[in-house]
Amino acid sequence: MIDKRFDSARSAVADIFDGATVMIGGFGEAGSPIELIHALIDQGAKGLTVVSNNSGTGLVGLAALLRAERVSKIVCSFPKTAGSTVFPDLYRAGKIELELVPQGTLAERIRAGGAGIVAFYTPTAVGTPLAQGKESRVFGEREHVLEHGIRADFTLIKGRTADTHGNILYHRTARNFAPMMATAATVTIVQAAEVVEAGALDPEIIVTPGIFVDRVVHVPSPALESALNEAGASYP
Amino acid sequence: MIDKRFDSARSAVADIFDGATVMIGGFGEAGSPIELIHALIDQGAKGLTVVSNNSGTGLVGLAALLRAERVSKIVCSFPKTAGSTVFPDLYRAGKIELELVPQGTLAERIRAGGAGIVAFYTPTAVGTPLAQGKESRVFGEREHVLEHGIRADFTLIKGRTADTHGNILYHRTARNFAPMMATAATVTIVQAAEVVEAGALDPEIIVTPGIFVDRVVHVPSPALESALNEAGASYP
Amino acid sequence: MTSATTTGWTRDQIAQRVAHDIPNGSYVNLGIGIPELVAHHVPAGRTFIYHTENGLLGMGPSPAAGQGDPELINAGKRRVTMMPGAAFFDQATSFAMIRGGHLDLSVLGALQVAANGDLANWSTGADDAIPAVGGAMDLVAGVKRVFVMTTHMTKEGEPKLVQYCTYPLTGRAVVTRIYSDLAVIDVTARGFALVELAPGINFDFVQERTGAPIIQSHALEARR
Amino acid sequence: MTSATTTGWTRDQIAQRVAHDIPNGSYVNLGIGIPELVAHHVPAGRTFIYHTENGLLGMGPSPAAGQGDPELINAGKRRVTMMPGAAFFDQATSFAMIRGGHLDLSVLGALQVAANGDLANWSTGADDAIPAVGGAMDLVAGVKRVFVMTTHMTKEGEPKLVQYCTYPLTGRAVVTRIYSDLAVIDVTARGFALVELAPGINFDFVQERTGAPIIQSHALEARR
Repeated sequence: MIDKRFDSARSAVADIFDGATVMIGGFGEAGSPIELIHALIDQGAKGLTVVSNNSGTGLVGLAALLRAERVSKIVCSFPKTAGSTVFPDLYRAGKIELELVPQGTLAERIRAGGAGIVAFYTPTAVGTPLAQGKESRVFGEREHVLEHGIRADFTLIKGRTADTHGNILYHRTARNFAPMMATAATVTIVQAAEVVEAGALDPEIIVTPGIFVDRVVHVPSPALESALNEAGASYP
Repeated sequence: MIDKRFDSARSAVADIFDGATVMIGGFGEAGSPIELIHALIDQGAKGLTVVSNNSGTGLVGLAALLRAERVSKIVCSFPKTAGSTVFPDLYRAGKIELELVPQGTLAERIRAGGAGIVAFYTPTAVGTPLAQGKESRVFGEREHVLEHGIRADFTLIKGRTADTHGNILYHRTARNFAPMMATAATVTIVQAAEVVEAGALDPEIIVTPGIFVDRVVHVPSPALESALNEAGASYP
Repeated sequence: MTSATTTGWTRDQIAQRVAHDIPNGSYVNLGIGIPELVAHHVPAGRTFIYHTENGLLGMGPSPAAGQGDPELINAGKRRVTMMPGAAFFDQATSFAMIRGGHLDLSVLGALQVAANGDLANWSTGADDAIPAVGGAMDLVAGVKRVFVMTTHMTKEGEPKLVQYCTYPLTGRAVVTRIYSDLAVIDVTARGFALVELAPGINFDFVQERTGAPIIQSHALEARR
Repeated sequence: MTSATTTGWTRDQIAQRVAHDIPNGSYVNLGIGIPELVAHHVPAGRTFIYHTENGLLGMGPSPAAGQGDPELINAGKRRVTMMPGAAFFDQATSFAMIRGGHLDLSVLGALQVAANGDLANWSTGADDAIPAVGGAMDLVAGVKRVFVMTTHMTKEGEPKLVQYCTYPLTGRAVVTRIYSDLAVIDVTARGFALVELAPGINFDFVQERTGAPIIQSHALEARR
């Protein structure tokens, strides 16, 4: 009998420690695991390194975690979405470190971390400031930069449906970084709008196999960043 | 209007040229595109380099292609399945070159070729004969070998269902190498037991998106290597 | 339109001119902003399949205002729809499409394009700017052809087509062709080369507004 | 059973002893041959999830003879079934599970195991052998713990546990623990170390049949 369900977001994030590296799924609000992030804010861990494509909008979700000054560094491809003021303010004030990574390189570095590929050569960013200080090498007359796999202590992602073994299906473009991030952390925590028994999902259509998932939290009606922001919400 | 259907296996493989590199899906008989391979035998191209996990059994499919002496080199992880006599005979006679690659490294090299990753470092095979002559490098106290992406001129794979845009679903463990091989060739040819119009497949469950597929051939009742062998078949 | 020009193509006409050059069945990634207009001008009889790097192939037009799914969005984080034959996938797969050379065309905006095809379109390098790159560097490194669609000059009247980029690069020698309000210009081994002038625009007018020499004799050949 | 031993564990008893050491909920890859027997001896109250590297997690037992699906097979190319919660995936994902350290345990056969944990299990290096490696090198490089399950000696009466492997390696210093018909033996920083003797087998009997020294004092500690 295998059952990865946790009874709450709070219990699922309880052991995230100060200084941990935490991957957080989402591209904009699509796939952002708001309830897990809010539970992490409540939990209080600080000095975190966050790996996430964006930096959140308004005063909820990822932006709220940043605003609470729990994050000392963010590894990110695009930290200035419209509606994003928290990160820019912290960054200009020197209160947060930014490692800027091209989006595809970020995805591939996370995949590599999860797949046991320690490093790889990519043509992306050659000749640009984002390749400065990186090893480069010519293969077949074309220059490539060496990029390293990334791993994390925890991953927080949002699924549409999960089963008790941790198999996950996603919703449309909310899938984005979640399948890679699920593979790249010591502990992967998923919030899912629907949780079913093992055997209820067709084995042919599972996107993230349960081996990559450690904890499943049922969040039946997940909040959306845009809806919270329109309502003027802030967290906590 | 996009329609990638070809009217026959014969027309789909017509332009495979002498000396081409051809990836062929399948793990054992599961996923082996027998009808496309037989069409390639009829077509006559020779001096091929074949990338495939196994080397076929009996006197049909991949084994028949080898037996017809069309293949000068095979890149393979396990060329000696029970029931495989064609490859061993050719190999001992010095009539075929073998590049032996660990199965996971083979999969990752094909994926890398398709994903524009020119090379990567892996811990697999360090300290073994299969790492001899390869660059190695220590990352974090552990030695890794440098492996290069593989690309091909053509890929031949078998799907369960394809649509006219080339989106593919597979059948159980017949999936194996096909999704990677589809990405790594200039021309990817799929034979599918069922072919449907674009829009008939749920966008959430597509395994190989159509961008990776060039030609779709409808093969309603694909032969199985084991059934052909039990019947004592040989091709041509 | 820039303040420095009074004639030439409108944005929609530029988009139409770009679309004219895209073969049927192409897999296309349209950058955020002005390149998105291309989708409104697909020539009759052609189908383009749009890729959005956040994880959808077969992207359709925006839904009606207030409609749509907040988790069915494009790379600009705006709601979109999907076409028959669409597929969802993760970011590693999406950028495998890009980096692996599977997309036929990327249409991008520009801050500067150099005569050798260098592109700068992600940062002015200003001290107080928040650096943000997204998928731009991956697109220019991986997509088979990169078109730039842009006003010929900045709002301040500076040329965007230059000898050397002064802004931080997105990629080196990556741009294939430039579509501006004044002209269509190829990037060739010998530098910028004219393909076509907008109606009412003459060569000298374009050359004066361009920061590097333009080869004029290329035009007839390129238009074939 | 090798011809050189007349007592000790049967193959099924070895499998039972291996299964005894696997925690509930483990993700396990069983090598082809004798390791497959482990699946028949899962202790009451425990569930193991079996991975087969050709693309299935949640592999179930063989179907009845003549039944099953020729495209639902294991790494040995034999027909299998699937359990509730199973998932199919491609080879890149399957080996990401392996190489990325997501599997808890791999149980493999052996030609030779050295005192430092080196494993040789894919080739005797004979001149006329057809080289074939499959996923063995990936498994030993990536899976968290590698158990070897083997007869203590070859059919010819040679020790399989040796000071140094003479056959081509599958991986360096990868084996965690060895289960033979005679004993359970750990691979430690100081070499082979006894964990447990099979019933009726004494230490000297095992040591005489082993090609490197075995530390005896380790046993009590390791069994805790």
